[in-house]
Amino acid sequence: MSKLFTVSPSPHNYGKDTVRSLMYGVIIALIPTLAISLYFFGLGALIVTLVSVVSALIFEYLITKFLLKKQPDILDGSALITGLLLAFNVPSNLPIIIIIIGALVAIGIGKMTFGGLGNNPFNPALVGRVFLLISFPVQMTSWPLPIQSRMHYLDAMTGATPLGIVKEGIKNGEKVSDLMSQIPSHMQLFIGNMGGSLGEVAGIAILLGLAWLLYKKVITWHIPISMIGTIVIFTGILWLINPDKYLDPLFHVLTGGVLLGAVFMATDYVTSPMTHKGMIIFGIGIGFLTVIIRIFGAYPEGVSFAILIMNAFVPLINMYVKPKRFGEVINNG
Amino acid sequence: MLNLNDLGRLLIMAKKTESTLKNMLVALFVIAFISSTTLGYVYEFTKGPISDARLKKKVEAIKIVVPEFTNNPNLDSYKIPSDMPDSLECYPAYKDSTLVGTAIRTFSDIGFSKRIYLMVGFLPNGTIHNISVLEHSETPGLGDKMDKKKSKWSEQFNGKNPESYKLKVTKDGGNVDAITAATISSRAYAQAVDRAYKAYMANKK
Amino acid sequence: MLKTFSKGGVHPAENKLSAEQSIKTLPIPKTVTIPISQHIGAPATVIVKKNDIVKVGQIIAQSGGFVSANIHSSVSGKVTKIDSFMDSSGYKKQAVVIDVEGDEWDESIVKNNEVIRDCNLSSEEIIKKVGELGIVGLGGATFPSQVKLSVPKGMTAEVLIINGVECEPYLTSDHRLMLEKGLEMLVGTSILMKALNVTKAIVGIENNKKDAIEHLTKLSEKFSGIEVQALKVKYPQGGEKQLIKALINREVPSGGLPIAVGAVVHNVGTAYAVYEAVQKNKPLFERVVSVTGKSVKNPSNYLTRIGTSVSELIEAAGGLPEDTGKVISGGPMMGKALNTIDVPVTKGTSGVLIIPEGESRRGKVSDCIRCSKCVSVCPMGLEPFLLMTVAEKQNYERAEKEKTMDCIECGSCSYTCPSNRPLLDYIRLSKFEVGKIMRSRKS
Amino acid sequence: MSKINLVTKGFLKENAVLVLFLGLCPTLGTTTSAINGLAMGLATTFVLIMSNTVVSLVKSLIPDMVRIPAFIVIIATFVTVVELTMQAFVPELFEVLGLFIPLIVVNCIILGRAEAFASKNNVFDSILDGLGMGLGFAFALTILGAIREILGSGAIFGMKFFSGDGMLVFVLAPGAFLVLGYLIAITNKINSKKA
Amino acid sequence: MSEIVIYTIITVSVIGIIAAIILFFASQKFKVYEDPKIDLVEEALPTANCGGCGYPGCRNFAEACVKADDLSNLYCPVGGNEVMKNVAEILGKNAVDKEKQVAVIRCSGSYNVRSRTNNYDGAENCTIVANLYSGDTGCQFGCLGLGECVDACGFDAMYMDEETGLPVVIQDKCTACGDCVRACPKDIIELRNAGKKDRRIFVSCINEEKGGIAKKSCEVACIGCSLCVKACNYDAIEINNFLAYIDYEKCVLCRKCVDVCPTGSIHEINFPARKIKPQKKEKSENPDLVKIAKDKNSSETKE
Repeated sequence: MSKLFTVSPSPHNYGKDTVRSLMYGVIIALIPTLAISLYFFGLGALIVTLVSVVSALIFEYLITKFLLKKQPDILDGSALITGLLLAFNVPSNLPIIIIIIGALVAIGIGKMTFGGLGNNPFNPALVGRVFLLISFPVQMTSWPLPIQSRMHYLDAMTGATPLGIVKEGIKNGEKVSDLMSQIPSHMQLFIGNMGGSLGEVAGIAILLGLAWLLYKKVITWHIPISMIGTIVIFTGILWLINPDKYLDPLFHVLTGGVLLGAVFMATDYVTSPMTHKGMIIFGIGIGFLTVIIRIFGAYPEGVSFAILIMNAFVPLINMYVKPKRFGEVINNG
Repeated sequence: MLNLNDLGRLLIMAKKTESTLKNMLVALFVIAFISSTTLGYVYEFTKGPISDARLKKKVEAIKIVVPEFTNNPNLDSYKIPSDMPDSLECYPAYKDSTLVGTAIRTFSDIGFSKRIYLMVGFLPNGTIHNISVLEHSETPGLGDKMDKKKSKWSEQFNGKNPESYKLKVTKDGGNVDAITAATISSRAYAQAVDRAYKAYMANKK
Repeated sequence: MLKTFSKGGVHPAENKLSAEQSIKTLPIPKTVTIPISQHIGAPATVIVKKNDIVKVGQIIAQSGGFVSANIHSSVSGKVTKIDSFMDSSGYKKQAVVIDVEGDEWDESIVKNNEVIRDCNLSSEEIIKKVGELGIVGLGGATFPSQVKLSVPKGMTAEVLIINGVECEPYLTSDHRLMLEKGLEMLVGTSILMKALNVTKAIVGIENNKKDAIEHLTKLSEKFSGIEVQALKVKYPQGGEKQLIKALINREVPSGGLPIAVGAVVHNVGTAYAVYEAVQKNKPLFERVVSVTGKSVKNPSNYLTRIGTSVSELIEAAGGLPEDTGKVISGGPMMGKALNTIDVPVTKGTSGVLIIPEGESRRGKVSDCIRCSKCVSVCPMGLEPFLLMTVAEKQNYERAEKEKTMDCIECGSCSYTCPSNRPLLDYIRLSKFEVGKIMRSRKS
Repeated sequence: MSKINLVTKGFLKENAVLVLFLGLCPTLGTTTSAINGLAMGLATTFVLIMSNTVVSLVKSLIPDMVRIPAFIVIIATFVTVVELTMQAFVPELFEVLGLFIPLIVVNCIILGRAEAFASKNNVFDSILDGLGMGLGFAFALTILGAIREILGSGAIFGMKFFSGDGMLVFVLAPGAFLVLGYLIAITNKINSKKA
Repeated sequence: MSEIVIYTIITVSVIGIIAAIILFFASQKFKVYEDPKIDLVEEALPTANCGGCGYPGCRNFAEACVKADDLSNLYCPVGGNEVMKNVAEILGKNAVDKEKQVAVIRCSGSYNVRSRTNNYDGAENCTIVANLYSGDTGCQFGCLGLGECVDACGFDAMYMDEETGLPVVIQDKCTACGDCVRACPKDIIELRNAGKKDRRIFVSCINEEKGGIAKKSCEVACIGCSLCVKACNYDAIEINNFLAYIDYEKCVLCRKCVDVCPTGSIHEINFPARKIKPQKKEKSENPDLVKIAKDKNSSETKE
């Protein structure tokens, strides 16, 4: 026989999804958000995004090659996503050195320490973000004003986020209805005209991304819906009890990165549960923790912490929440 | 009570002592006895230096916050009531029997973590002379800037008279510039100073 | 909304290239090699000797146990060798080689094409005949049919399900059979109903075979109790458990047989074979095989004698293409890759698929990114990623606890994995090892 | 085992913190700066040497059943001595470490060495062992403290070399865990290369 | 002496006495008897927990040793006779001396003597391949070369030879625990007596096919010609299913069978080089064999 056949166990038919195609699906979904942040924050957004993405790629390459001693594949898209998400989670006037530290922590500590793509228990971008938030609280909590600061980078005018304003006000005993006059309307919030991190401002862009991800079947609806649903229900109950002290649910959803977290961060494959039931538990947990942190905690927003905390529970969820086995004997008594 | 012969035999014996009731009692008793004796004597020995060190620290704090004095403020100290159940300690400073200032140990509970203790020095007319932080556990890098060693932030109080200088952070409508990103700590600091001022003025004869 | 099973499943490109090709009869080869183990269960015992002259349909190997089947000669001629030969399993196994001389059929076989509808035999007689004539499940699993028809004590069959799903891509042999031998197939179905003592039968067909659905629906009007049901196209609908779930919405319990929920499933090919056996006395010595593949010149369906070399089938379909990378016996999802094409067609060979070089290799394996796609496509509600990990770590107790034995080896997980992980390879390993452990526990 | 080996093994091969993971509470709690780490390490070293000496001296006198209470009493005595002395003569340091000094009593390193080494070996070896393990502990704590100080406050042994703030996280507890984790990883790497 | 000192002494001493009393009674009450010999035996064992003895771990083996009246059925292959002697001494029982064994690989079908018939493209695991088909060469008995035995070895005593694609046993490290034997899905590896001066002779093939077919798929296969049986004066060689097997209990290492084997499938290990080369040259054509004969002192033996 001149030519040898290939032999392998079945199946002999392979799907078209690859790690790369899934990752680039996410990147495409991030484009509207990037565009809107560039519109509102201009120069700063551009610098922050570029620095973050480039340094994430460089660190990924260096660490894979020289520390893990594997063949680096920096274009598989995962480092690109981490870089983008990190940029989306910081204010647009962050000094370059801090962004680079953030990217190093995200890739180095958040991802590579655990063995690279697929092995990290925590969302790398969020690890970077929370690290920066604790390390550089001053720089990380001064938010440039949208539109006005478009042409400025480090010298931008800053202000507080809507959630920060409200939290401060409530602490001083002011009524929510009075505070609402100081902050943008819901519509403004929806299109992203508010102070905040690059990617967390524009609800509409993130929803576009969500639609794309669902259409392309990159993610399923379970995590975003259960997480946002929990926030709406929980804050809704509080709001109905005392509208003077608590914000309305829609406001909660549109601010403080809830949408960004629900669509892009919590749904990260590696750090979310494997079963649909588990995903729903995960989403509910994040929603619940977010509201707890926002209302009772020290920080005005709590999505990052909530996601990281629930990330830690993922192995436990995977252990105990199993898909319904086919033909499982169910005893109805 | 203790049989010296037994002890001697125990010491010489190379073999491991067996776990009989008598052996256990003797061994544990001897060790406890020697330990406690040692400790008792070390305690006696260090008692003096320890109280000296504590006093020295307090006096040093007082020295910082009031003008030069000649008396021993610790001996002249008295307590005044505050708006909280805990009273404040006052250390009057005299220079040649003239009152040059009073140091008040004050506190605040609204800080980021735990109670903050300050030593505030008032001149007889109520003007703040100087303030030093006695104890705090605020976040390093943020709230701990209230400490003189960390930043010059607290110097803004020096020479101000709270009669005209509102002891509240600017956000709450006062005159105190808060530490960046540490409004809560600044607020607590201002509250503690305010508490001392009010108690001092109320108890001024 | 068409019916389908509820959990998991994938939808690979259908590629039914030979769907329009009517069944042709492959010329009888010069020599055939008939393996004596063409079914699940004990191999048969050879009862012919070297230099014996045999006729078409003559029994050459006797069933070797309860779960076993008789083997009949597919040609007439002289037995030249009884030795081990490579079969599609990749191992050498005992087989009978017969040199063809003419085409002389056993006298008992009715050779005409007339359709006989009525059957006067009792249930026991039918089952006996099915067993004697070596009928096995033709869907691929080759489970001896008489075993399936003998309902265990304490259980009753309520419904017969005829599997016309053919959910594997490329394969079209069942499709063509339903179109061309629909009537015979339905008669076979009614015989099976009689054997099982049931009054209801459902023929499940996926919706990509609209002509077959139409044709059979029309024919089934003449039969009482037979219903044709169109199903949504989704792999692996042809799996027994999935088909039962899709058609009558019952779940076969884990580790149980379909009869536990009152269902018996037979393939359309089997129904046709049963018809031929019962009404025409014809043993199972030939079957329809699809020869297909993107680079094959004439993808077609051949009525082939058992024991014909696969190479002859390929030759008839236009020869082995230049860029052949892989030759598969069966469909692309569950079929077996062959390491040589000099292996005989057996009762379980539903198709020969030739995959070009470019598509034959798996992609580079990378780390699991925990995307959970394997979990969501698993029709059995298992967690393939976990089963692979525990198999790699040789933690077979855990694998058993995670129900590795429930796996139906449909390959949906490996198909869908974006990291190209050999999930099914390792699950199969764990099934093998867990099976060993379970057997040792029993004894 | 050679005498030198007894002392050096505490640094890398059997480092209490980085290899055996003992005494993590003071390790994480006190190492906000290099000097604090060093002081805590030296205090522990002192207690370790003394308790090893005494335990080794009295090892054959103590019945098995009461050995743990006996060891604890011995250790507690030395810790209290250290505590009182520090309070009397270096009150500044005591202010920082005060909370952790009593914890030395239940530091597993000390009881662990008493149980695993001193109660089975002669006095001289026990002293060397105490010295080695103690210095290794001090070494680990100093390194940890130094890294946290450099990254967290831009200073080393209190000397600032970088104006402005460092990365706060390193001064806080999470930073302690992070740095400790990486130090453990590096130690493992070095040890596995040697082996 | 101040009051504080006295109080300290009294309280601490009383606590000490009370503790001693409580501990004494507790120790009387909750004493659990475990044979101290188990610990002693366990200490004497190599504690590799390899399972070579047939017990799940060294502790279980130690327990079994203590319980057993007779040690003849218990053997720690890793520790060998020496360890068993120590164990026997601890327990005051008699140990049975067993010959040292070593794993040998009964396949020498390297790449150059065994032609490929297909390309395998699947998971790199011998058992998976064995369940799929007979391997990527014509010999359905031979080594699959994916190194499951090497992975199973807990003593680093095996490695895969890149050139031949076959596993190699490092004799000095091999403890004959049998993990590789259990791991091999093709049953190629066998534990054999190490032999005098570590010299061994064995048939390095397990192909049970007829001579012609075997020879076709692998140049160094045993073809069942029975020349060796005739050559052997000690009835040590048997042929079943066209395959010769040398009984290591009967073999006296005379090397006659090696000389007559036409395919070179009988291997000799650790023998000194021959003075006179065998007349028929092709007998020792196998390059592996020549190499082995040359480095007689080498501890790594290709088998």
